[in-house]
Amino acid sequence: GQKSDETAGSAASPAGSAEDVSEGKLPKEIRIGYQVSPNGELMAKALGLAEKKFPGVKISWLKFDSGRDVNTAIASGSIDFGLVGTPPGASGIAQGLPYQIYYIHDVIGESEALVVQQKSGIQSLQDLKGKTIATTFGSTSHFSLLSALKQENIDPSTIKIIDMQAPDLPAAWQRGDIDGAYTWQPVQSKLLAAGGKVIVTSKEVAEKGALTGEFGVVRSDFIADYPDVVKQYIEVLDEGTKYYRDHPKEASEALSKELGLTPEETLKAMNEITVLDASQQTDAKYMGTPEQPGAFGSLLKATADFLVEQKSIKSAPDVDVFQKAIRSDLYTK
Amino acid sequence: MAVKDDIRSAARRPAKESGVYFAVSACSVIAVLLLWWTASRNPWVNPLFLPSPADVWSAFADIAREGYKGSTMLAHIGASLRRIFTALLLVFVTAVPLGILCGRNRLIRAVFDPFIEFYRPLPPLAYYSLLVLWFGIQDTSKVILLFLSGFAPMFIAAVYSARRIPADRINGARSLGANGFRLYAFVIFPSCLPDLLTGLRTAVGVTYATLVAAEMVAAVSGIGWMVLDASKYLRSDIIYAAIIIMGIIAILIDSAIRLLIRKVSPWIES
Amino acid sequence: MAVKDDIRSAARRPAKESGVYFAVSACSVIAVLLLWWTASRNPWVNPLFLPSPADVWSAFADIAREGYKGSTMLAHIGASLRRIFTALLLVFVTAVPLGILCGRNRLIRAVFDPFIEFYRPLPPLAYYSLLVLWFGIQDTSKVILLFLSGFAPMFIAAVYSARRIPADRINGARSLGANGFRLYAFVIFPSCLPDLLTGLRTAVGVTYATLVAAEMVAAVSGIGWMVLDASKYLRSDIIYAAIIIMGIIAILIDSAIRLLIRKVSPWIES
Amino acid sequence: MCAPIEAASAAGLAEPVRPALSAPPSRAADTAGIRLTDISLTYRQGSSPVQVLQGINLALEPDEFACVLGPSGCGKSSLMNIMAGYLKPTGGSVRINGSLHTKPNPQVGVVFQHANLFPWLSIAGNVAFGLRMAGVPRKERKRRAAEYLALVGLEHAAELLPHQLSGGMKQRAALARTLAAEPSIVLMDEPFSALDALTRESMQLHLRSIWQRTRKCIFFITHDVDEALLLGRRILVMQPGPGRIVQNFANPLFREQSGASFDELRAGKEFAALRRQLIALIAGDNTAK
Amino acid sequence: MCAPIEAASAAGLAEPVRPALSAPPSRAADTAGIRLTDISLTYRQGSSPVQVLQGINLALEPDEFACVLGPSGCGKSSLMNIMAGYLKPTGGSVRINGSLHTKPNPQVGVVFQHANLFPWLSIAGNVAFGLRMAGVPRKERKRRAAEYLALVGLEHAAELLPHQLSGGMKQRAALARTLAAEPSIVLMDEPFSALDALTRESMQLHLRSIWQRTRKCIFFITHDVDEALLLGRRILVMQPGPGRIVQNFANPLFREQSGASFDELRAGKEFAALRRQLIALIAGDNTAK
Ligand SMILES: Nc1ncnc2c1ncn2[C@@H]1O[C@H](COP(=O)(O)OP(=O)(O)OP(=O)(O)O)[C@@H](O)[C@H]1O
Ligand SMILES: Nc1ncnc2c1ncn2[C@@H]1O[C@H](COP(=O)(O)OP(=O)(O)OP(=O)(O)O)[C@@H](O)[C@H]1O
Ligand SMILES: [Mg+2]
Ligand SMILES: [Mg+2]
Repeated sequence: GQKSDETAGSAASPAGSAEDVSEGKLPKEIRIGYQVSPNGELMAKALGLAEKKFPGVKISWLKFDSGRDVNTAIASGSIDFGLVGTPPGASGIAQGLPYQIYYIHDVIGESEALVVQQKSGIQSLQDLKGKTIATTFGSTSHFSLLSALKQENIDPSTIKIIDMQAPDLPAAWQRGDIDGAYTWQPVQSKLLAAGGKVIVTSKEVAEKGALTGEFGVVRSDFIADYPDVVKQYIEVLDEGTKYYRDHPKEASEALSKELGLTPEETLKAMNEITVLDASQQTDAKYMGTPEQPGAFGSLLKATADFLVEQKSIKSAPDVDVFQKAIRSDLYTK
Repeated sequence: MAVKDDIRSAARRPAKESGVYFAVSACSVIAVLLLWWTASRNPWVNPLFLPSPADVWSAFADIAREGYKGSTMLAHIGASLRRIFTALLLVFVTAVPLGILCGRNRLIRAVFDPFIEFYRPLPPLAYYSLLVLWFGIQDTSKVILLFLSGFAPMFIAAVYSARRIPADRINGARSLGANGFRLYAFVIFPSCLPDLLTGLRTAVGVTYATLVAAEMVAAVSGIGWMVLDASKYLRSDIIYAAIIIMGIIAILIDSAIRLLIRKVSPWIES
Repeated sequence: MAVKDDIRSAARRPAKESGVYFAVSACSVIAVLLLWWTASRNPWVNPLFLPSPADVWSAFADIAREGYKGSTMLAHIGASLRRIFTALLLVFVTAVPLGILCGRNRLIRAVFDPFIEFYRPLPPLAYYSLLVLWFGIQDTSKVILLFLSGFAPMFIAAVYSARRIPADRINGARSLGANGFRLYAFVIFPSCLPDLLTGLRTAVGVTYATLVAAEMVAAVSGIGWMVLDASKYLRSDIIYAAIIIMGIIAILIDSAIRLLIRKVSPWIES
Repeated sequence: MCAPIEAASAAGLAEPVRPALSAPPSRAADTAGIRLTDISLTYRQGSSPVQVLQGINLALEPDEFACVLGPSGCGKSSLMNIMAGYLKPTGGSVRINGSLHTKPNPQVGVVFQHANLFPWLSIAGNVAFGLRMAGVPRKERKRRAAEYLALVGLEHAAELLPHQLSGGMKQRAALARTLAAEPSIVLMDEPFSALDALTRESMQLHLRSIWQRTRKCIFFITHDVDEALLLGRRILVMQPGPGRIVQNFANPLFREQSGASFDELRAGKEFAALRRQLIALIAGDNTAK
Repeated sequence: MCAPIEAASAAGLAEPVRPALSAPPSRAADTAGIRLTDISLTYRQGSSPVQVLQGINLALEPDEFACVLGPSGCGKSSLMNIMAGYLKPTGGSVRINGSLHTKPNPQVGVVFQHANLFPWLSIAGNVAFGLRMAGVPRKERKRRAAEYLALVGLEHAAELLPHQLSGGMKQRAALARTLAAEPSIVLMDEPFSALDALTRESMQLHLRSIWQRTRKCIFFITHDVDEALLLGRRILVMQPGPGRIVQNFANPLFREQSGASFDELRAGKEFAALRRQLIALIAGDNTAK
């Protein structure tokens, strides 16, 4: 199902609808779909930076639990900005969802990991055979888990991999229903505290070639109508990221409420991911420039191919479809 | 030879006896509460699994006083009820006329029947993601989900009630000069009304049962969302409190409709 | 003066006419399919929102041939049906005796009534996380969720059916020497059976409607999980295919129960 | 007027089945009253059609009180449904006061076996229903409803709901409702058969006195031979296979001014003889036993 | 045996209300048949108790056929329910064949207004039900059920389900079912009142001939004075407020060998007179009008 962004976008009901594109025009409302992930966007939300940047514009923050819901919301035209992980993002672009990538928020490091029960006796990925491992299907963790298995040449069908939402994990863990879980913060910390042990982290998986991260997408119609607003929002995120890096202590306190963790735990979680500021976006490792596309496009292509292999999506388009969705041009002055 | 006309007394329920049964019910509720209390004091019961009644009460008091995540308790309840009642209103104004028409005319019924029969048993969650795709994440898709869940029972009640109007009643009305729209307005609709209200009870039940599902995607308000959010953080005390609130609201709504039924159709024993 | 005994012919339905209505229904289904087909060919309709019938068919064929994520289609259907039927079996063996007892004895009813009335309207998703806490993520909690959703309608049908047995029938049976257990086994239970089966129909419906919710947590099989999983990747074609499969299964189950009702109680017009 | 058939006065009534009259009674003007011409009716039962009525000819005067007897299933109700306009006959025509009658119409009132009142309307509201449909203003409606309630002796029950009434009261209210629409013809399908014996007798008295006052044309179906003999000025007997009118005679027991009470009528020798013969006829013996 | 009260033979029947008999009839052995002593019954209606029966004394011989008349609500059904053991009297006792009777019991058979058959059992199965409860082996059961089906003329319908039968057939099956349990007493509460007039008459004939053959003690409640006069060997009249037996007399029209047909009975002068008086009595006039 290939579709150009234009045709797909017009089917969605546009909210900040298009008249003619004029410089500096502002929408009435900006709807931001965020996820609770300790990065610059959450920081910006906690500090109210967007509200400051766009006085007179209504800023609606809508919380999402998964990239799947963000995809659905953008497809239905319900939000303008969204944050997705690489697998749902790749699948969204592959399926022609009407959005484009304007920002890479973070690269996942140790914040996602395979945690197993100490008493289960699992020492390595090879010991997983016949065990029950939970993860959230379609998420970055799911992708990393399957990638890790592939890297070690383990047949996933020898393991009982079950689909659970992260918040449901601690209870199943306590009851001993699962031997392990590949998941993110804050749940990961809870599992570790309850007798867990890390087997492999997304950082290690990424080093072997299966990088995961979270990036921002913007509805195609919206960026067509308000390219300046997107640029200004990038500034907001940059500001948030800078504060996040420069004032980790204050940042952890501000974020701890959203995350539902203590400031100390928050700080730990913050250290486990790599957040990117605006200047890093055009790095060859990430977006690259319009002339010299970075590695992110091929990463998404590889992720999409993997999803095809998993039979989650029907087909993956060529890499230039992904490249086209990456709006590195926003960063060229 | 005079036959005495007996004007039957409408109510003949023994009022005293029902008091006994009420007492028994009250006792059994108290017994279960006591059991709960004892069990939750037992050290080997994980408070995560079974918070004590005191915990639940304090969670409730907390929510009532300070609200839950940005809205007061009444606002949460109000958000849910607004969604439910909007959906029910839509259900009533669409399912009732369509159902009555289908009940009176087999051809029209034959047109709509296959779709109703097909979608009726579908789990609402199965098509919820399609609704969100089509109607967005705002209240629209939530209300439509609730509407769809309530439509089928209301429609079926309307069809059934229109079908079971005795032929004699319709014929009698026609012989008294009623026909066309006036037959529907003055005879068929009032004949159906008690059944329609009973159908409404069912529809409310089904809609209510779908509430939590409807508040699953992108909500930040509503009592259903509260349960889901609390369960994300394993706040059993809040889950219990919210469940109890939900149960009480449901019983209140149901009693209200029952009262309405009794008021509207005093000749029906319910 | 001989009065002719008329042995009424059991079936007097005009068979021909129903053919006409069937044809009308078929036409309206075909019309909607055509509309779907035309709409989905329209360039401005996003296939994500409305995949073409051909896409849905090929998704269906694909699943039928190669299965979905590790299990064959039949295995998915089987997993769901196994959960549903286990739950319904449990419902039948518990709700029916308890309901009949409560129907015959107001004291017993007074003991159980408040709990049933309270939990009946609760959305199953509201307490699902508690069930998962208590019973784990395996099939147990799924079956219990389905059981709880089906229990209330079955129980209520049993109470109602036991209450509405005509007093004369019970009295007559007692005068013929039936009492105690034999009264229940030979008179009360068979009297209730048609209503119980109708209640079973409702219970199946409610249970089925809860299926997707039940397969939300920690499942990797089941037709409900398939819908959820497909909606994660916005695979509308699979969602449609799975919904159609679900609808057909539901209609088949319902028809089977209706057939059973007609078989068991030929004297009831349904 | 159709002369009482010879047999009716003695025991020979049921002997030769007389064909139904094919010429209208002489006294009735061609236009007034009911006139059925060659009515036939065929039901489709499953795949095979069943002839329920055949060649029914009947003319009733505008002030007739005709009681219809016949075994169950002989088509009495079907015939009445045709006269009321609920059912289209397969053949033949119905004329009411000269004009063709095809749809239900306030000209032709109907009273059913079950009172069939609208349970959501008060008794007064029920009685006024036909007037409301006819667009009579509220005040006038009220006045006339009260009048008809008085006629059936239900003044005191005007504000009650139907479910608060006994069976006999309900049936009287139904009668008032039908009469209030001022039909020229009243069709009644076993109106008293759901009542107990005592109430029934009192209703019969009521009906007779109402007829004496209003002089409507009444077509009264009953299973009860006594009832037919006590009430009818004319008696019709139907037989099935296919349903047709096999007897149509003036009731010799009928007294215009009802000098005789029902008990006196019952006690007469003629009553017993007629009763026996009618029962035999209905039971299907064409020869009296 | 209780002599027919003087008034019964002529017009004076209803004049002085005779108190119910307080001594048992002389011919009945103290032990056989039914004996009610000082039965009273109070219902709680809402908060206030309502006395429905008071001081009922009655003795019926083992081969009695007693018809009970009385206005609606006078307590006929309540009395029967007490005799059947369905209802505990507030005071007094019921003795059946000498022993105290408190619970329903195959000794006392009951036939209801609606045939009340078990719809899931075949007619034969229904008739054999009592025998099955008594533990009679299957083969014997079958034989005896067939016997009783023959008694009511339903041999050909044995394998049908109740819903396939007409009203009259159902009621006969119900009678067979009750008789098959071989009770010594049969209580019947308006068993024919839901039937149409013709079926009803045929059922009355059936019942009379069955009684003549089996000679059970029958307690037969009816609303229909004709029915009581045609069937009863003894006639009881009840009146309400509180319910009591105000007349208890041997039916002067009763003929042991039923030489006279119902029609002959009906035609007699005595019949009309008795009928009129009973109706007046039931309608609440203690003096004949
Ligand atoms: N809707 C129908 N479809 C097919 N046959 C019908 C229908 N209604 C009535 N009949 C048949 O037509 C015949 C006449 O029925 P009808 O009700 O007119 O008889 P009836 O004389 O009123 O009987 P009863 O005295 O029992 O009321 C019966 O054999 C009946 O089975
Ligand atoms: N369960 C009950 N509770 C309270 N009052 C009752 C109950 N059953 C009957 N009654 C009252 O007892 C009185 C006698 O009722 P019963 O049914 O015995 O009369 P009946 O003579 O059989 O009347 P019918 O001829 O209408 O059958 C009536 O006034 C009735 O209202
Ligand atoms: Mg009829
Ligand atoms: Mg009674």
